[in-house]
Amino acid sequence: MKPLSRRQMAWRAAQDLEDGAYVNLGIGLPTLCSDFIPQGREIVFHSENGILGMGPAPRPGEEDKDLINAGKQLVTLLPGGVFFHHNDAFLMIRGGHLDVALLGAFEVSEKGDLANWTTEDPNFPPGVGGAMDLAVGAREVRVLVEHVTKEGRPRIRKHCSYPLTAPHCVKRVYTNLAVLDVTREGVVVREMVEELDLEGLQALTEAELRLANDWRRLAAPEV
Amino acid sequence: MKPLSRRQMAWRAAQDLEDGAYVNLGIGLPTLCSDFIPQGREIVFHSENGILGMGPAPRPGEEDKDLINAGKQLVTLLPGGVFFHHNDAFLMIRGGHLDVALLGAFEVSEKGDLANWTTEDPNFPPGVGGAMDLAVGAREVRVLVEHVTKEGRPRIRKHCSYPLTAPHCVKRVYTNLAVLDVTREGVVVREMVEELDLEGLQALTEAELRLANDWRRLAAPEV
Amino acid sequence: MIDKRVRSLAEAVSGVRDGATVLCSGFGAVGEPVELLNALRETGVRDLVCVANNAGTGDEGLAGLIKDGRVRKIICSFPRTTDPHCFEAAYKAGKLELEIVPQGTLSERMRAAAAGIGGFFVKTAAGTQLGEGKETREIDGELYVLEQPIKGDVAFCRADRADRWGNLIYRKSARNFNPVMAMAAELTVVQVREIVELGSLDAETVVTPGIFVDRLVVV
Amino acid sequence: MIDKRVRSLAEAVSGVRDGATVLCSGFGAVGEPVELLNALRETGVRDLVCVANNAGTGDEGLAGLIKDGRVRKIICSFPRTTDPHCFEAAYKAGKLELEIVPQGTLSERMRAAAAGIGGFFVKTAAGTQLGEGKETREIDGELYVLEQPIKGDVAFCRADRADRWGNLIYRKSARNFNPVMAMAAELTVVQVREIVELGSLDAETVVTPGIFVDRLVVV
Repeated sequence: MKPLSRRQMAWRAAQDLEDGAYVNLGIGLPTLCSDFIPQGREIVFHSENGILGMGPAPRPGEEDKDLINAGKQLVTLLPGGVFFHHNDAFLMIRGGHLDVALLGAFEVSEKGDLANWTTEDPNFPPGVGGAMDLAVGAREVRVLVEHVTKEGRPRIRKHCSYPLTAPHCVKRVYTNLAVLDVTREGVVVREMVEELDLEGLQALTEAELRLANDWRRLAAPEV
Repeated sequence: MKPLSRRQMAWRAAQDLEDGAYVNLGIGLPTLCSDFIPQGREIVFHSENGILGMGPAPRPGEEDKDLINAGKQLVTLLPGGVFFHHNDAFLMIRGGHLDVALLGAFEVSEKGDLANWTTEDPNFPPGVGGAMDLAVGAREVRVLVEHVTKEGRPRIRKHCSYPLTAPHCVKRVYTNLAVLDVTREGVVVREMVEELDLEGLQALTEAELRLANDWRRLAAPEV
Repeated sequence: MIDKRVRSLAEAVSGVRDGATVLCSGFGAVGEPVELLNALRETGVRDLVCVANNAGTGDEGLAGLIKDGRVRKIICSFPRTTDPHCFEAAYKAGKLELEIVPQGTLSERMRAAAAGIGGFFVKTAAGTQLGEGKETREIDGELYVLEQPIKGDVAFCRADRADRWGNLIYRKSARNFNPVMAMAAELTVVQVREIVELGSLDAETVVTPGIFVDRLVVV
Repeated sequence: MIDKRVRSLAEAVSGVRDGATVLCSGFGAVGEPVELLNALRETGVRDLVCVANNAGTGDEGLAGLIKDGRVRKIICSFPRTTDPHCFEAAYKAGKLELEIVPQGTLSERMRAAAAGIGGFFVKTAAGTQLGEGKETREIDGELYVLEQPIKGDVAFCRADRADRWGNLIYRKSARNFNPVMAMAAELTVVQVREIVELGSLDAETVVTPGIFVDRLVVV
């Protein structure tokens, strides 16, 4: 069995972003997705700090310190991109105007509950940023996350053990091992990497899994 | 006794607009005030349809059909004037950002209740416009109105007989006979026209009047 | 590729169902998408609930829809604007339901729908006839009423310039209700004077970002 | 004559009382009015409640106020931004109260104060720890929480260009919280790169109308 690399995970999630979609990429791994948009698709990336039509990182010498993304990395603006203030940025999020929010997570439950804002580590002050707004506001919330923690603890659980970001919001989860849909009938496996079977995936997952009739192998090019 | 003309009434109300004030002038008589701002004062006029820094009517040949005031008359924009959308226009009104709203009225009560939006005439469909927003939102609400109706009915009353625009909002009333303040102790006469005494004014007023110790004669130049 | 341009007014107004809630922008005739509303009239759609500041001027646009009996109810702040004869005739004949909403509340209720706000408390209309029947609450010693969002099935708007992504720029006081209505409907259709090359509108000065816009037609 | 320009940073920050609620704009360091906040630190004011997206970066601006123990409480969405050592030290030492508010709710609560809204219902934080203790309501089958306005005694903002009336234009993503904070305080103080002749800013493209601004200082 060969898990996807982080860049391959981002590649896989990027394939599902449709032409013309308005998308917010969460800080960290999701941000990588913008590198892997299939040719010919126009995706409009939204940033909480007041940008639609965000482009890639600037080339050396073209950096502008007033042009950053929500992760505070320098970015660029595409033709057609626009600036607005924070309140309008969150009106877009909370009012259901974004097609997709692709977020990181600590845990996802079988009901689609999302926990991605605090581990309640007393040494680590909490911070929520725009996570709760994105989780309740985007038309579709997808999660991009490694299937288990570094310690091997499953992230897809019956119930989240960490405080929730929002209940019942996640529709799809991309991991380094599988693509999973959260449905009314529970968590459905759509794709699994080569040499992994349902039993093997279930052993790494706390939530009960069902295999889709039309499930496929999860594969990604070297990226 | 010589009542003020409508233009003189507007002149009198205009004298109380302070340098630097943000002011909304209601449709009709209050709109005239902008013609009588004392020299040297900069007043920023606000219009509900998204203008700050509204100027006078355009000169012939300089009309722009996209530049109108709340009364749908053609206007101009002063240097420093700006455009914004309706929602921001009413945020300014409702959020307490306007210094003064100078409004017309059907009736004002001795408690400062304002009735200026409907007479409930069944032949005349009602319309409120921005009146209720201005009445609750401006820091100070002043009224500019003839002292009695054409039929001789007092407009300054113990209680309004028409439906309220807002309770307890009017601070000052300019009429063609007097300048009156609505205070916790009732309606106080600040100014009266020549040859009118308290008794004479009281006869034209339903609310009980008190004469301010420092009351003066209300006079206006020919304008 | 994102291209929100459609080829005709007929295409622009297609798909509006009978009984739809229609946000009709403009302040009187200024900023009113007259040609879109004329085209809507030609579709034969009926029983509309129209949300607008006024109830139409002259015989075209919203006034024309009212004249033809297509509007079941109008939600507005001030029905009688310049030349309101279509409204007055329908209203007097008892053929048009009228709901008066204070202008700021009208605008804010649409913004609430646009912003995912389920309700909000305001002082406007508290203690008046227009506040009757609404939930009230005393906040810091003042009376507030709870207002509900108004969401459109469709919004018809008018702008000056646009690009194919639907970014919009308005002209002077013709901006008025256009930005808030454009945000507050399932489907937003905009008539514009001109569509310019993508990237030629200044990113700092776009008023309505294209995310709120579904269809553009040049008139 | 309206002239909101003041001659010095000291004059710009004068009059802020101990215990004041201070809206500090910026998203991390971008759009942060660093020089104003440095000048505020020099006034010796203390027990501040600061509202900001983050809890300061480096040793200047908001971070400097925290470092000097001038901030009693910070209300923010995400305290740790780039180089948050001043915040971390104060927080770990138990010298700084922290209230976490979702970023959109933080922004909307300030807008509510600016717009005369006494409270509003949103889905954000419903059913989570951050929604605990808040009034909830089911609206159309979904759970909402009631949020309260946040009003500043003073707001410190940063813009690119201004005129003497206080009209403001920003630069790229440095706009962020500046427009909403500028509207939401009793006193709004803005540092700008440049003040231009009245009438030379385009009336269509001013982002913050001068009505919201009290003092301007060029930095």
